[in-house]
Amino acid sequence: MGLKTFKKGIHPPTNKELTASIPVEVLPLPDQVVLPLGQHIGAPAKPLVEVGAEVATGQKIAEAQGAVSVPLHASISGKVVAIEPRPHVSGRLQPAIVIESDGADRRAPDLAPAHKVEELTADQIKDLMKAAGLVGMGGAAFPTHVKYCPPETEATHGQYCPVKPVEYVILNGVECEPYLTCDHRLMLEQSADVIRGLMAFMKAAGAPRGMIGVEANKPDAITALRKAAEGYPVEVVPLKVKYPQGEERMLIYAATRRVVPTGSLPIEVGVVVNNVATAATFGRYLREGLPLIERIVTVTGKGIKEPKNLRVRIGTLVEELIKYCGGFPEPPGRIILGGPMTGPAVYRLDIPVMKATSGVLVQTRAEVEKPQVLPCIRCGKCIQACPFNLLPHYLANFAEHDRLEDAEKYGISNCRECGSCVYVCPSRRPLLQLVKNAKQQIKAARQKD
Amino acid sequence: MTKWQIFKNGVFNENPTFRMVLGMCPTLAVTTAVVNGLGMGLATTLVLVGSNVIIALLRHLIPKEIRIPAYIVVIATFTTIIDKTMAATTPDLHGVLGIFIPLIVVNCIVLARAEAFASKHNVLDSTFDGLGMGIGFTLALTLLSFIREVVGTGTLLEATDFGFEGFHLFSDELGVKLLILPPGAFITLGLLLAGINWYVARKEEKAHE
Amino acid sequence: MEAGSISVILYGVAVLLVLGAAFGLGLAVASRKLAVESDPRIDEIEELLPGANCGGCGYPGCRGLAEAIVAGEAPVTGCPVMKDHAPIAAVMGVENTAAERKIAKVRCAGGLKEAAQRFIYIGVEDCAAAQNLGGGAKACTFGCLGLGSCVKVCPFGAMKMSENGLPVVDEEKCTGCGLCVKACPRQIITLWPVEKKVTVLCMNTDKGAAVRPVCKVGCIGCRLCSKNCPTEAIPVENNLARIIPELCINCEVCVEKCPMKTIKGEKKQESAAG
Amino acid sequence: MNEYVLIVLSAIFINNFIVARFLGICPFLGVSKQVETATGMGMAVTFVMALASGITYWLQKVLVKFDIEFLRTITFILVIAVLVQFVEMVIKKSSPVLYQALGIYLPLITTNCAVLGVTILNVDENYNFLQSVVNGIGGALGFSLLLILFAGIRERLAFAPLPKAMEGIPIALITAGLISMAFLGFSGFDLAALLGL
Amino acid sequence: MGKQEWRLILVLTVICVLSGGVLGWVNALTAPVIEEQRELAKQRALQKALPAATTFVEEEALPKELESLGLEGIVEVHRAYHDGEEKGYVFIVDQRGYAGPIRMAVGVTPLGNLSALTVIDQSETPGLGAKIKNDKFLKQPAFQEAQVGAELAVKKDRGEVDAIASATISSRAVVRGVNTALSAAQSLLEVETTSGGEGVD
Amino acid sequence: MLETEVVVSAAPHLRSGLTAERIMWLVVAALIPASVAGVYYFGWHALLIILVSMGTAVLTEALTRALMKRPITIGDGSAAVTGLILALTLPPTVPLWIPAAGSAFAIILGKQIYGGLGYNPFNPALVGRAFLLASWPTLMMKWVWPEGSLGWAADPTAAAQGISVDAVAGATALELWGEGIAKIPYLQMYLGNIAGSLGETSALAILLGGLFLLVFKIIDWRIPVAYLGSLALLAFLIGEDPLFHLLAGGVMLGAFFMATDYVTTPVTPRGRLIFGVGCGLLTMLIRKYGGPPEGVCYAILLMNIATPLLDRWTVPKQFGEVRANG
Repeated sequence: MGLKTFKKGIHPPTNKELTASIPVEVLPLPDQVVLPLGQHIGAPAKPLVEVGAEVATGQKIAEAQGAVSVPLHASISGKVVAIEPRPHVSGRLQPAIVIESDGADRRAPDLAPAHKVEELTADQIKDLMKAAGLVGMGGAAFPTHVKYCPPETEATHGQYCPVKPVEYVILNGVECEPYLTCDHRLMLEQSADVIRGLMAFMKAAGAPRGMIGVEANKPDAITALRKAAEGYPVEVVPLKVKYPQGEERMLIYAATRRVVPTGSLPIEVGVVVNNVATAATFGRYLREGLPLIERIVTVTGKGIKEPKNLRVRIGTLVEELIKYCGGFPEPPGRIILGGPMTGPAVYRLDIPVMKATSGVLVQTRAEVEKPQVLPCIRCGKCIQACPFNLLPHYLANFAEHDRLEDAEKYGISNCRECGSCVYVCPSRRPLLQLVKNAKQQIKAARQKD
Repeated sequence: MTKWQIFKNGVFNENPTFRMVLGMCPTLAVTTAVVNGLGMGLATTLVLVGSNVIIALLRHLIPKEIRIPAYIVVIATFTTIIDKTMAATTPDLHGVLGIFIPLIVVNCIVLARAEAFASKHNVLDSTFDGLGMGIGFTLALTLLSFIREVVGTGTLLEATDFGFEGFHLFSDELGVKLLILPPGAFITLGLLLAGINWYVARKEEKAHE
Repeated sequence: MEAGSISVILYGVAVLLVLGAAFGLGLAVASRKLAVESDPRIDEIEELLPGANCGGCGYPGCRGLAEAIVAGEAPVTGCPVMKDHAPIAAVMGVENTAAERKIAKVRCAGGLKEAAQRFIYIGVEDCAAAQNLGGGAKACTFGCLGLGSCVKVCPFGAMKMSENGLPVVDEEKCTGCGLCVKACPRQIITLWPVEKKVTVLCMNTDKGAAVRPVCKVGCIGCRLCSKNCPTEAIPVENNLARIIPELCINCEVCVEKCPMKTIKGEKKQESAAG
Repeated sequence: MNEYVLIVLSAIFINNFIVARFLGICPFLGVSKQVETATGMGMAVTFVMALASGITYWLQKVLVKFDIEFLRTITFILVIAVLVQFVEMVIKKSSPVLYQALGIYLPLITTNCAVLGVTILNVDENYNFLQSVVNGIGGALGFSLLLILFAGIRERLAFAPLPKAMEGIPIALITAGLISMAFLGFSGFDLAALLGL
Repeated sequence: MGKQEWRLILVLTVICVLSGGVLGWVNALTAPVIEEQRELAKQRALQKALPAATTFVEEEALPKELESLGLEGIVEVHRAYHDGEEKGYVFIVDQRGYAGPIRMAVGVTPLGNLSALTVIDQSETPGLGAKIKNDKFLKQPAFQEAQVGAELAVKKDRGEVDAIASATISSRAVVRGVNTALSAAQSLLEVETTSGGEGVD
Repeated sequence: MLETEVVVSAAPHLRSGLTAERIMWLVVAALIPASVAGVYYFGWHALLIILVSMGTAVLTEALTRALMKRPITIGDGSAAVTGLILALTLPPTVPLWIPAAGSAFAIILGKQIYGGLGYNPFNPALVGRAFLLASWPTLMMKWVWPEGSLGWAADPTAAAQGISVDAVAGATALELWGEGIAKIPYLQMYLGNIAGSLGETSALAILLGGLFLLVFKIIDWRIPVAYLGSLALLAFLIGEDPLFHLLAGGVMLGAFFMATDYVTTPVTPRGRLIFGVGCGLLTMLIRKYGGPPEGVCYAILLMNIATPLLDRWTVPKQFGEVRANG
């Protein structure tokens, strides 16, 4: 076959046919959006508006706070009705700005002007990334500009700025998560924006070459991107269909055969990876000045009447999406924000879509029968699955018995939480939950010291 | 503590084999037949009593630094006496028990009692302690060898060396021969200990309720 | 006796004489030249300690505590498990500061019957893990998660889960070591003086209106207990009643008055158990 | 040369101290909860057993010469006890690192019947000096091997939800029994043929 | 050295000396008895191996000689007489069994027939290998009919001897011992027939 | 808002369809050819042995769990597998109480005493077999040849070698080899038309099941390949016939069904290779120089002892652990 890929991994059923061929529909403007201040990794944004203020679409309503943070923009025009804790994906209440729509969708007058990549310097691009509120839209929500951190902050935040030349910017169009097709549709429908964004990223990084990794099960997207990339130093790399092909380090290995050393960032090996949606959003920002205020969300699963890909304003409540897709045909069993492998399950629908929310997956009750957890039978399937070559059953075992030192010795910190081990485990053990728990305890213990 | 309590303590509450898990080597090695277990137990009892008495006598004279060598010499003396006496009187049993007779000297029970009891108590108490511990040890060995001999070979008290054929309970073809092999020693003792743990735990629970 | 055997005896005596003298000499020299100091009190105290190595004292096992006590780093009452610290105090030559015996108290009465669930939790049977997943299934975000992490850490078998999904402390077995206190991610277990029988079994600081839908026995902050307490031992702060153990006289008036049955005394507990 | 290999292999696999001869069971059960400590104990035992085998060989010569073999038990154990105590003190004084790794196990060795056992076996087998030492080392290696393997299993058992009554010594004994059962596979093993003797 | 150290030495020395004395005395008492017991056991064994004889004379040089002929394990050779009449030989043979050496006494008549055999000492597993002591094994026809020149083997080795169930190693050791004794007898009897010329009737 | 409670659980929310229970029943399925061959060659008594062994195993499992007041686990199929494998290693002549005793011992001391599935250090079926072999050796070494299978021994060439039917009947191929008596045609051994344990004789039937497990990735190829490979190599090196040793005795069954038992063998790839090699070498050494005529059972049990340490020493290198690309 010869398709590039990484070692190990798993082959879950993709279930993408539910939505893959349906063009993206635009969700009608919601009456209200809830914009949590902490939508990204790092310090939450600081509100710039007060309750009662009138805001316009794309207006900056919260400022970045600290080095790892991004600003937040109003995704609709209207009035700020509350700044208070609201339900969040985490299950807890988190501070958010609530805007009630005036139905007009007025664009803010001070939106950035259109830019041509060729006319911008690397530093300007990095500033624009931050101004656009750009974060990794594949799920991690890591502030994009920090990946390319401007040189002037190098001294203060050196850990993000190794003085290494960047050789490749790789766009992650793998979308290895089952069910999700938002990136697939995006690559098809916005391929020009993707390439524009990628060119800007390459310039920001000073990288001579770009790559777009796409799983081979999206041939139409590959064709579209190749067509759009004609004349640019960009290679579209078809990759073998395998989970977690879209995991950053696995993608880098598949595309370049480079191994990112444990504990360091991809830039260490001269690579920066961004999601295609991030690139497309930035491409569009450069084109028409609209910051990150909307995204494509895949609403899918057996528990949804009419699965669709929707273009949604950030802050729209999940219940609106579900309503638009015809609601539940039967009482739902489990509701997952994102893909089934890494997305968190939620228990309420008044949670807003955030910058990194790629999907809403609804499983039926029949799909979530309570698994009968058996003791580990040491079959080694988790080892054969773990792309990081860890021993997941050991890690979970140590975690379960509070032997955190041993867990660290066996590389628990190297676990990227892809969930492959749990997928294959025939004893249905909650390996990843145990590992995550232990990682958190280790972190807490470190902070104490 | 009365003398009777000291004695009972050794036999039951602090039974060296079942409760304190000491002296495992002879326990496992010689319990293939009741006669052997009994012989070993009695030999050990004699050494225990003898060394306990002497050490209790000398307890104020022996300086702390040479305590261990001094105790060992005393124990070794009694061991050798028993060894020679058995060789002279019961040569066949002596032959079967073999190396484990001189090894009584390193049986943790003997040294442990010397250290923990005889060096702190008077001669009479120490005698009863030695007796209690010794009888406790003997009982444990006898029980273990009883199970191994009966289940393993279908005979009871077979001692051809003494010209005693024992009782044949069932055909030795049916005996669970594993029990008289080395693995059987470990497994039988393990199960016995587990049974006793279970019993004690249950008793405690009942007392608690 | 034959001459031969006498000579054998003499040889034997001679060999042992040489050995005994040589070893005695060697050990005598060695014990002086090679001696390494270690405080005998450490061993003495270690022997007195219970030897459960539960870590409740914060030191690595009983030996660790013994060393710390001798080094003066830990008080003679450092072991929370022992009821009588006098022997250790005697070794150290200090007077025993008699500490009041405390036991663990689970301050939540909202079991499966009383408290509402927000969702069905499937996953690791561990409270901290459940807490990380959507904040736990119990609708009350202050109450017991009911997965028994406290029961699992108890080294003395003094806790077990009731059928109603709440941990129950065996007052006899509990030593007040505090491991369960640390294990609870919602901090609802406190060490409580054993002779103070009345406690507020709730930690919910929400307003009464928010408490009622999630728990039938949650404190709604109505202050009836506070008003009726003869010794003013029950302040209500943050919508939550709290008993000050030093002031409580076990009169159980508050138990009578509490409209939610959140405050429990000894008599009530007995009737609830029966 | 092969003769010594035969002694060592035989002491490790066929007449293993633990599973076939029942010598050194107490430390086997006691110091086998972790592989690291088991390794330390194994090293300490190997050292002492080699030393004891050598010394008691000459001691036996003396005893035979004066026709006082009846003092074998007492002199052997005395030598071993004092030897162990000396080694412990010397290590403690000279190398704290070595003491931590090895020395702390030494007091346990005095009452390890494997040490006295091997010296008596050497005499019974009429081994010469080199054979005695080799037999001592072989026996100790067999002991250490089993100890370390056993510790490996017990480390795993630490995670097992054992029945309450089985915890601790009972399960250790039964596991040792099953190990011993596996070692029945070596019974009657013709090492001499394998080594071409 | 201080007073304390001297005390150490003194106490340990005194204890050792006392022990030495006591043990010497015990040894003096028991050694002859043990020797007697051993002799008695041997006599019994010899008697059992060759019931026809009453007196046994040990040939101390023979074991070495036989070993030079390649016969291993022969510890003692006894010439047996009854009323001065030669009744054959008893060989005391050691063979390695399952758990240790097995010492047996094998009697051979002047005609080269196996008279009887008995196990003197063994440490085989009780209930298993230790059954080689039993008459059921030792008195089986295969042994009783054995003759000089025969090479016995257990049934498992295509021979005629019924081995003790699941104790083949122990049984083989005994068979080896018998074979060794028979070969030894063969060479001894041959020597006699050729040199002495007495002949056998 | 939602009207009904939904499930919240940790990601991932997808599970493969392969459960432990299914694995166990697939192993049972893979053993069907060998079982059928056993019944075909040795008659209905063989079937009874299989049924008694499996039945006792399942029953014992249920009883011990009930006694310990723990959930009954017979549904996971592991007890049935243990019973079946044990039955296949027994001579087809044994009385029926033998499989019952062996299964009970295997389940209680081989497994439940350690807390049940997943925690036992030794392969329970082999624990059962070793127990039976040590306890009732005469019964456990009573062999018969399938009816009509001795035809080869009566043929002229064999007769010319002085092999009589009498000399052969009642011994396995390995025992005949040990005594240097006869060489049995490979085809006969391959088909299983020889004396031996009831499920061990037919290499063909076992290979069918083994390949099934390999194809469906139930077992790792490393262990059987390393096992059979090292056995054949050592046989060749010491001047024995490798093909004979692959076909004789219980090697095939051991390599595919016992040395691959998840619980008692290493989990790491390298550990599995070493485990397999160890089994192969020990099997051949015991066959050639050891007391017991067959070494498979002991070889695997001995390697079981080493499993925890093999796991410890063969922890694979993590992705990213090497400094990358210089």
